[in-house]
Amino acid sequence: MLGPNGAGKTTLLRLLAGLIVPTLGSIRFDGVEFAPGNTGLRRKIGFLSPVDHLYENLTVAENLRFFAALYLRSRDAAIEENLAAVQLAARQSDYVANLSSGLKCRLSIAKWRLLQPELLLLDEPYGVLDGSGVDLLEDFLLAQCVRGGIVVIASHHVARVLRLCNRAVILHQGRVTFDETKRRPWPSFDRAFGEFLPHGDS
Amino acid sequence: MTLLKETYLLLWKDLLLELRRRESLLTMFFFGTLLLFVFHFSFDLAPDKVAEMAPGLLWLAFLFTGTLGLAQLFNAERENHCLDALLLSPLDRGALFLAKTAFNLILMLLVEIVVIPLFWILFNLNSWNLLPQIFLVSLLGTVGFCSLGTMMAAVTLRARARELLLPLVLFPLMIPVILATIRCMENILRMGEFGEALPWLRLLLGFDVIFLTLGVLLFDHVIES
Amino acid sequence: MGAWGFVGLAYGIVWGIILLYLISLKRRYNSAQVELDALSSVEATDCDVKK
Amino acid sequence: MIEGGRPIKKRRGILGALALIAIAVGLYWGLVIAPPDAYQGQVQRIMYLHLPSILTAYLSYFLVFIGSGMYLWKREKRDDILAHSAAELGVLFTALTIIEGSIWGRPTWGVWWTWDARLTLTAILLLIYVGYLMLRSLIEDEDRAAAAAAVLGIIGFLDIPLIHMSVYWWRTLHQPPSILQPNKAPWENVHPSMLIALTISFVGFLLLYFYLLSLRYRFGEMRGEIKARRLARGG
Repeated sequence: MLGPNGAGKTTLLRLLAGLIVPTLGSIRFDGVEFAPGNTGLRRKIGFLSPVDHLYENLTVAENLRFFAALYLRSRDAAIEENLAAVQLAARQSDYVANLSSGLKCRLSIAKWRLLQPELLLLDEPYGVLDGSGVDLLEDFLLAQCVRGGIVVIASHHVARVLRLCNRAVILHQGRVTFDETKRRPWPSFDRAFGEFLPHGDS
Repeated sequence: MTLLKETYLLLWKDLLLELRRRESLLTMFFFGTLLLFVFHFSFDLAPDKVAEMAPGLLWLAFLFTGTLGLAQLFNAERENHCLDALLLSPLDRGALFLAKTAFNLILMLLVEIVVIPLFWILFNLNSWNLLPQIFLVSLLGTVGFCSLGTMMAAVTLRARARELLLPLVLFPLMIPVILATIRCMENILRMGEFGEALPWLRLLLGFDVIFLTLGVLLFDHVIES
Repeated sequence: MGAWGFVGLAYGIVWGIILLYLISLKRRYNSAQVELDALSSVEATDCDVKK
Repeated sequence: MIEGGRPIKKRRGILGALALIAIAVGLYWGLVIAPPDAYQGQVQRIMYLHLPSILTAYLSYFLVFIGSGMYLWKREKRDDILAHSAAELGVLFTALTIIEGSIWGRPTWGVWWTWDARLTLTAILLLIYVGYLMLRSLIEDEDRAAAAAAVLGIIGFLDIPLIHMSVYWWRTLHQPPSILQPNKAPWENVHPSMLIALTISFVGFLLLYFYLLSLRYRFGEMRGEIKARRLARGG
């Protein structure tokens, strides 16, 4: 999902995540309408946002254990394994408050890697990640798609996102102005997206 | 029952956070004791009048201490938009309500367990044998306060000046509990048992049941973002 | 003040307040009406411009 | 979205006229034709104001309850506007009830305010619904304010019987109702024309109430319309 600032990307993501109730129209997931009541649907939806949705005063492991119990209702969630995957195993008993924003983002990735939602929504995930973090994120997203899940990324890193996804949607002032599946070459996308590129970018 | 399991899970998280941050319990405890001293200075309590005034003073102290707790009830959820994290999860909103009510209830009971005997000492009342009944009434009143209080804390969660708005919205609704607990305590202090205050006790029980169930049912609409 | 004084006082205050409320409501109503007409006329000109 | 502007405006005009007539007749009947009460003399005439206004206040709180319940169920804007309008009118009529009660109390009990069960209860209702209006004004986001107010509207209404019981028990335990306090319904041993005066002024109050309600509702609708259009244009 691409588009200038204030185009409504985050709002659309929050709508898809069921955090906001639409005033007009309705949101369906696998044909099931999103009513505030049915919590079953929420198990399938993940939302990774720059605001990390983690408890500052709980440790890294406690956060994962808490969300695992909340989502999977199971005690023995693979916490160590997921932490190792994001190179956070060493920081297991540190408080989240002491982590840098990059590490917090990695912990969020570990969290959704653990919870394995069917639909994963990401709001500007590349913001704070370093090189290895970006590789880690993209491997996770690819694994998510291989597993049959859906990934929706709202981002400004056009080049990276285009390489990863197979469909592009452009939002402008709250309206979807472009929605096509990817193909080589892609003149219609370049035309549609041209006006939003900063000068000098090709 | 998943509702209770989820409630227990959320309560565990809140209690753990409280142990770590030690933000609410101590402030509520010292505030409660402070109020006792303030009452002592503001009313020239002749010994015989104290037994009559005691329930009112005690409940006034618990009311304000409880409001302090309610004002901070959702603080943990304020950092990093954790409330959104909970709303995203397949959590039954009623469980969130019960967990928050239980959390504030535990804090208030811990304060009451210390403040009531302290009140007996400070105001040198001699009816120590009546404490169990006093605690029972206080427990019922606190359950009523916490259930309706948690609802109102959630209702005013996104309002400006929410610390002022919370007591303004909550206290008029609490009048049945205030009157009932004070009447019951007075009867216990005066006659050693409920006697005449039995209808008040039933009112108190009714209030608790009504607003606990109402809270579980309506919390979904209160807390949606 | 005699009994009639109190009756007069009660009726006077009550109907006075109701009248004040009615006037304030009417004023709010009319200002909203004016604003609404203004908005819809502006929108009308918008459509002409777009056409 | 605003359907049938013309006919509703006309019907509201008729409603307003009818209300005016009923109030005028009620006033005339209550102040002139009906005889003074054997016990309280002329002061009893305030009752023709007091009872209708307290009943309209209770009607308002019931409408707030219904509007709130419907809003939470269907999430339609009109139920929210109904609840908000009814709450505003409820506060108005409750305030009037208190003013009448205290003016009536002055000659009867010699004080402007006594902790009489009925007066206390009305004052508590006023506090609850003033809190309701404050809550609405202090939440910026329209939908959140509506949802929060709806919950308060439901809880507030369901609490009224409990408050009613506790205030009356508290009152009767403390100070047995004085002889002068008319706790028996005034229409028990009452002159028929008094009864007529009461019913006419009650009808007048009801018509007036629905006139004001429809006016305030329409105003609420227009305000919502203005906000929506401004949002659409500015968005």
